[in-house]
Amino acid sequence: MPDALPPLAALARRGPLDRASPVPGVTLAPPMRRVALHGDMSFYAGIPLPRTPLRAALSDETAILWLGPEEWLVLAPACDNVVPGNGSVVDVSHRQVGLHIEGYRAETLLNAACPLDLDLDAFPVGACTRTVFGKAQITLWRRDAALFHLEVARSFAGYVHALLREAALEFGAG
Amino acid sequence: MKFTFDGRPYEARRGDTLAAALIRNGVHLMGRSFKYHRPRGVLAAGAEEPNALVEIDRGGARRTPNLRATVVEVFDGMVARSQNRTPSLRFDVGAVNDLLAPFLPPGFYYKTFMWPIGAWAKLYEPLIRRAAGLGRAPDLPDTDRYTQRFAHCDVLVIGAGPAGLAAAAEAAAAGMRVMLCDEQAEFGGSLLSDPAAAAGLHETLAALFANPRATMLCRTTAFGIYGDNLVGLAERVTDHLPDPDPALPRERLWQVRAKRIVVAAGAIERPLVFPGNDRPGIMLGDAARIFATRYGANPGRNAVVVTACDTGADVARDLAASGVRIARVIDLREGFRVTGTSGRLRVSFIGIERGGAREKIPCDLVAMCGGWTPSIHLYSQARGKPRFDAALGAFVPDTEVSNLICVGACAGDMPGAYRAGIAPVSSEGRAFVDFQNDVTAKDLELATREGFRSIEHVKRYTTTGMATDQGKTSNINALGIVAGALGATIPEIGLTTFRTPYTPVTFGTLAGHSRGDLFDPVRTTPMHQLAVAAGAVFEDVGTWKRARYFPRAAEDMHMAVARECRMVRDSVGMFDATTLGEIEVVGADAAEFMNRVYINAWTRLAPGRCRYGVMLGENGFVMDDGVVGRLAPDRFHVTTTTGGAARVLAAMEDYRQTEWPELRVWLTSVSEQWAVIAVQGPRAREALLPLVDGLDISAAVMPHMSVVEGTFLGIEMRLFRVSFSGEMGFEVNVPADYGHAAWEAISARVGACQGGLYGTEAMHVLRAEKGFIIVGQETDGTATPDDVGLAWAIGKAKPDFIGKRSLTRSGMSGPRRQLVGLRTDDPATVLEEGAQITATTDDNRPLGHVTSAYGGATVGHSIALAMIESGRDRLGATLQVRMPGRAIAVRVTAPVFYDPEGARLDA
Amino acid sequence: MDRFSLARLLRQGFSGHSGWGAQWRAPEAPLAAYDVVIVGGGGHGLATAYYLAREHNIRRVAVIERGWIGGGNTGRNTTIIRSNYLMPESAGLYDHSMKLWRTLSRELNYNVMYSPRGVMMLAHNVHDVQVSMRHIHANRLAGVDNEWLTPAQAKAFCPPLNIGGDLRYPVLGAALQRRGGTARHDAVAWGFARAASALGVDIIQNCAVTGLARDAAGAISGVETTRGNIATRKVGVVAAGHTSVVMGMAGVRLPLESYPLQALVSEPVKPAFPCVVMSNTIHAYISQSDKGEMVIGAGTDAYVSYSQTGGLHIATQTLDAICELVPQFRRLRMLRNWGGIVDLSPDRSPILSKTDVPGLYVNCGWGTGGFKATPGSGNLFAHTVAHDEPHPINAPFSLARFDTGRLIDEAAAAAVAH
Amino acid sequence: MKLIPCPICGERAEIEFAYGGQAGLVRPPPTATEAAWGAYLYSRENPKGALRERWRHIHGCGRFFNLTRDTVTDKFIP
Ligand SMILES: Cc1cc2nc3c(=O)[nH]c(=O)nc-3n(C[C@H](O)[C@H](O)[C@H](O)COP(=O)(O)OP(=O)(O)OC[C@H]3O[C@@H](n4cnc5c(N)ncnc54)[C@H](O)[C@@H]3O)c2cc1C
Ligand SMILES: NC(=O)c1ccc[n+]([C@@H]2O[C@H](COP(=O)([O-])OP(=O)(O)OC[C@H]3O[C@@H](n4cnc5c(N)ncnc54)[C@H](O)[C@@H]3O)[C@@H](O)[C@H]2O)c1
Ligand SMILES: Cc1cc2nc3c(=O)[nH]c(=O)nc-3n(C[C@H](O)[C@H](O)[C@H](O)COP(=O)(O)O)c2cc1C
Ligand SMILES: [Zn+2]
Repeated sequence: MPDALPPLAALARRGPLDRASPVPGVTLAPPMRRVALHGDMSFYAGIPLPRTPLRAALSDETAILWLGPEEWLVLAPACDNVVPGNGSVVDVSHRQVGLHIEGYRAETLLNAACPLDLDLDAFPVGACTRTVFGKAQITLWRRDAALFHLEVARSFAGYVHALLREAALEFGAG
Repeated sequence: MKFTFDGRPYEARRGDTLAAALIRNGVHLMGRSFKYHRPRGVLAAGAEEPNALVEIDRGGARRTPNLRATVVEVFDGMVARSQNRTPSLRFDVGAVNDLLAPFLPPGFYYKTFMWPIGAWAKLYEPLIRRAAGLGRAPDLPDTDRYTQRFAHCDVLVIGAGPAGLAAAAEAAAAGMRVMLCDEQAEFGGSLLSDPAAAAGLHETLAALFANPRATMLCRTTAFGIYGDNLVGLAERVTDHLPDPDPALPRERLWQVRAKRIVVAAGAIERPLVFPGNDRPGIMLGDAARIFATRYGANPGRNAVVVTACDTGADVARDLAASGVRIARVIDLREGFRVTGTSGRLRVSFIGIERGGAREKIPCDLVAMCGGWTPSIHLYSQARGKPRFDAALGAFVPDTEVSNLICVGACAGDMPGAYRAGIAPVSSEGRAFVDFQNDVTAKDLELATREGFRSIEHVKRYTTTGMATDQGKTSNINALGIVAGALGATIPEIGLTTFRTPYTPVTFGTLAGHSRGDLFDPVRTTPMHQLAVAAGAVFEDVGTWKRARYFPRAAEDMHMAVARECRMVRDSVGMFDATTLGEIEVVGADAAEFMNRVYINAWTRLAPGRCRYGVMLGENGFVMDDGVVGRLAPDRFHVTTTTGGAARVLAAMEDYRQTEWPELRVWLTSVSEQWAVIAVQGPRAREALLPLVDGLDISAAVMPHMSVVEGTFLGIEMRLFRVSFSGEMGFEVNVPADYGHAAWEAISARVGACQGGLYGTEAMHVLRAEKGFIIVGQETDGTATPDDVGLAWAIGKAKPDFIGKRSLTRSGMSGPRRQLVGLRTDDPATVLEEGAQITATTDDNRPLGHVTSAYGGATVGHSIALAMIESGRDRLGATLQVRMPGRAIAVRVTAPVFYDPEGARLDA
Repeated sequence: MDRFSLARLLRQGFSGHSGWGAQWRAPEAPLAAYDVVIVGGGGHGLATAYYLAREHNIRRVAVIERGWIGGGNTGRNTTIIRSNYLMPESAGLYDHSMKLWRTLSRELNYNVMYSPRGVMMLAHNVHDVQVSMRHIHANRLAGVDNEWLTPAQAKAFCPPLNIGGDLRYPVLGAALQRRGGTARHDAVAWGFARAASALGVDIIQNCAVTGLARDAAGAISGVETTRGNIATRKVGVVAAGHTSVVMGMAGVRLPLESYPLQALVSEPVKPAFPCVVMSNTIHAYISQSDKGEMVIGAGTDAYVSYSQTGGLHIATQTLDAICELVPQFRRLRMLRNWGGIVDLSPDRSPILSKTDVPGLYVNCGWGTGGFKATPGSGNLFAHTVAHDEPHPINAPFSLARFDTGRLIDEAAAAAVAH
Repeated sequence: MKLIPCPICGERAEIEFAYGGQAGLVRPPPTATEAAWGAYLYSRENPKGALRERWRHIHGCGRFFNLTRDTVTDKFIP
């Protein structure tokens, strides 16, 4: 047997956007624990699941996004473990990439390819939903009046990022 | 500002349209008509212009044909050219068509050019094509950018004339989210040619611009109203700038969802139909007024105003105030008739007649005031049904359209002066109705005589209203003439359909951002960069990029693939299988759900074991396949094909929600969660062993078709013992962010075992040697499991599964195409995929086709798979693969060419 | 029928075109009875009537058209003509039509502007190449022309085409059918109408069929229309997107769904695109008409509809693809965008068939691709109606196939539209 | 592009949805006759007028739901 190899965790994780050049107003969310929940559940890790459609619940560092009836997405610190529960609990931490879209042009930037009405009245702070951005499906959560958290499947991340870059060009990006 | 037109330099004022600038410079000849190449000047001052179409050349790829001189804004240094003329606008050889006009009536091409057969396409058609066509298409890939944006508002106001401005101001004052768009460069509409209105206009606009809830878009055409109050706007962002910032798009598409739409699009003036009404210098009254008052460009020195309503007097007054001499105002309501005009490149006389008295009046400008047609285009697109207003001589909005109102002139709301009815037509001589397409009143009458009585037929036979202006100035006159010819009323004849776009919209604008890699997402795996570094040649599979092979110096694909195959058979190869779809099926009823979805039986599959699953459509044909691992009694890890991933998940979810809602089972796509690295070959275990943190992966503990959860250098891992190559093999699943590192770690180990990377092409060869099918290659949506030799996979005891009933339909019996192998006499002959197979060389009935064919890297001869009618009954028979000019004899074999007992899988 | 010719055109030119008469007779109302009533005055219906009169000598025929002839999909399509279908049944059907196109102008004495400028179907990935090659081999064996072009050959055949590296999906080659091309849609309807009318067929426009009458035995006995009842023992329904509605009048439910399909044209320009190019993978269909417009086919909307319009997103997706393939056309402009209603069958193959109702025949399911079949379809359907039995070429295109499962699944086999 | 009223999320753009065809088809048991099975596979209502149909908010809450739509006006009928 060869010598013990270094544990992989010590090696760098590589996300699909690690080498993408920055877009003003768009930053990469840090790695996190993502858990897909399905089924008739009330709590995850002791946190009550939001029952109002299209709303996220925030508890300390953990956000739980209502995605559909009996369906939630947990966004928690990367170090958190997956907690089993009723229904289906699946770790999808690496399935997606998070982007923060921030600033007074955030809505305009998103509306370059997202058909949602992002006016504060129509999509208030705390609102979350799956929707589309160009040809990609995304999950959008408004964390603040001028801060959106966008989740996208990792193989679509490059596309979404490039499209944001293209849309941001006229605001002085590039 | 300086610009050139057909190479000659001119000066323009800020705010000029090209038409205004040319007129101020005394240029009235601006274009040639479509069919007869007749000399033409402007007819109108806005987007409805049919005649003055020009090409603007901004250098390189940025050349645009067919732009309206009345809309193009001049910038310093602009290069404009006329079109549809050879060699010049003044002397156009195409004008010979005008001499031939008597022989070119509507539809002349339907009546001749039929002899000899084939001559149409070779001889006549090219001639006709060259003569037609207006401008020259751009010939270099466009270098400009285009963007798009979705927007929402409470009120979208289309048109910023007095009516639109009032509506916008009111809505803004009420605190609503307002958008106001106007296709012109400035807001104001008809107010812009009314100096008295300037102050009030300024004030209204200032308030709107100051309102943060108001979005003001000039140079923005509302081109279409679509379902549920979606309005398409095309904004021209930089075409008017001499030197645009490259970061700015040329144009922007807005898709606006408005709670309410206010259409305030105004009205369009109608020309009068009289002989010779098309010469340069003959234009709409309002256009003449706009050039004179708004642009300070008098369109003539000596004008005759011909009118059918009271606005003629206003036009005469305003022209006179601008210094134009008014030779005469001829009010058609007083019994006058225009008998003709003269002047080759500009009008010089107009002839009139009343009560037999004829007169020729010298002039260089004829202003036509034929009444006004409300712009009901958008209202009609929104499915409003207009009604005919005889006093106006036009259609006006009638039925209600939910959440849409028309206001101002486009609603027919015009003072009495504008009311004209439809003016009488003199159809003697050549009186033009559709100016661009050269349709005359006589042409329309002829069409009705030839039996084209529906207005839609008349339109298509004569092409009236089909030009780039879509008949904005001509349709209503055409309607009047056809009604007259048929002795019917205008409402009986009816309108042709108003379609999008209101004015033409650039393809680039509609395509928006979409270009190159933004046309469709380019999906890559976490190991993509490593494949690039290893020199991979990629192929597109769906939206994914997959490494096809890894050529070394001087290797072509064939050599590289042969080497990669041998490597897998002899030692070990690694392959990126990340793109396969993966679904976690979880819940107490997971096994039951799987039983219903797949043809296989799942109940007895033990946790830790895998099975090859086949999924059908309800039509009984193979839809997808993949290995399924049971992780726990209530948890399956399902894999699908790369291309089928989304489709399979959607189909499963459909059944789960709508067919079997009682089942406690849920589906989670984990395709992107896992990086999947296949390690295949006799030394696969040896390569992996040091990496799996002491996991026992011996054959005894981890036999073929098993799965365990463990760690890979400390990282969570799902390890499958599966093989698509025919060799002992594993598939390492690690969380995607670790794919890159895991690949490097495995790569080092594989290298140490004399192995290396292989791509999809080698994967295809290896599996074909084993007779494994690829869904979409062996199957094509018409193959049952039995056809491709998978009947064994059907869970015989199961009462039902998707597609089961279809397998016993009567049409499924009889001789079916079945999967077999083919061998050629010459082991080096590789058959062609898709080639057809017959029984003998003189029988052309196809028995089937070659689905896969390869050199057969390890079996020592070429191999092929084929779907052949009753193929399994033909084992050993000789058939013919039919190639151009020859046939290749092949022997039908079993589809498995390598290790038929499967001994190597169990190693 | 007055013959059309150059000489006559010249003569009329000198006399102010006063001598042209109606191109087809337009009876104000139908007669009380006909031997055959054709429901639907599109190209297929008119062709059926023409061949009934011409080849089967059945001249007491009425074509009943709800609106104006040729106003359905015949007047709305992108006019692509080709016959390089995969299944032998389909290739046989479409090639039958292709042969008729060649001489159709002469036969009808109406220039339908059949222009065999070549139809090129692009392959963008390995799977496309495999599918194309399978078509090419199958067609060659069946005697239908279809050839493979390398990317460079494709570019040479159609110089404006972008085949290169900046394309999201580069062109890996193309299948070319040289006999494929286009024809003038309107002329096809009018030419058949004129020729049929001359043989005695009555073409009744602005007359909608509102009911199908059956006798005690259940057989067809007549049709009810907005212009009164007509007695007849044979009805051929050729109503494209409205077939389900008409057949529903006889209680026959068909495996059809009607979807809006869009097309659009650009402003006309001088000749810039020499052939027809189709890409099924990225959904783009383009050719240039004789007048100069680029004629572009878009996709269907997602849902069943009779609205003859469609969503903006469908048109934009199509133009995305066109701008990829021909990036210089980004600066061209869309002039008009419209929709038709296409009748999609489950296997995307047509139905030319008798029905369970004696005397009731149906010709439908042409979906997105029946213009090319107009002469052949009329010819075979006329045979079917006249003989109460399908012609061998259209025998496989029966209604029964949906019960037995013996489909002619072009769609599944190749995912090819138009 | 239509607005589709998702019963859960409200009106959303058509591009977020997948169409599911005629609603209310009952999947016959495997013992169904050939004609009944053929009808289930292929026979569709295709009315010019009210159609009960399925939609899935695939890029939203994920749910299937049924609506009635007038296929001539494309308006949903409550
Ligand atoms: C946008 C578009 C693009 C297309 N592109 C192509 C292409 O490139 N190549 C190709 O080969 N095919 C193409 N097609 C398909 C092709 O247009 C059709 O398959 C073909 O034209 C059908 O002809 P038809 O005569 O059967 O139908 P239609 O021309 O639609 O005729 C049916 C007629 O029946 C009438 N009717 C309906 N109900 C009644 C009633 N109750 N009473 C009386 N009359 C009635 C209708 O008014 C209509 O005139 C395209 C279709 C569309 C919409
Ligand atoms: N020129 C006319 O329209 C006209 C005709 C008759 C009477 N009037 C008088 O003017 C007043 C009416 O003014 P109004 O506001 O109804 O018309 P208007 O002509 O003043 O304004 C209409 C505006 O709509 C714009 N427009 C038209 N279609 C558009 C589209 N699709 N997208 C974007 N912009 C578009 C035009 O550029 C124009 O600026 C009344 O007092 C009436 O008596 C005007
Ligand atoms: C091949 C073809 C070419 C066409 N070219 C033109 C054109 O040059 N100008 C135009 O206005 N319409 C053109 N049309 C579209 C018709 O005007 C019309 O939109 C179509 O027949 C559908 O009818 P509708 O819009 O009246 O519903 C063309 C249609 C076809 C099928
Ligand atoms: Zn929803």
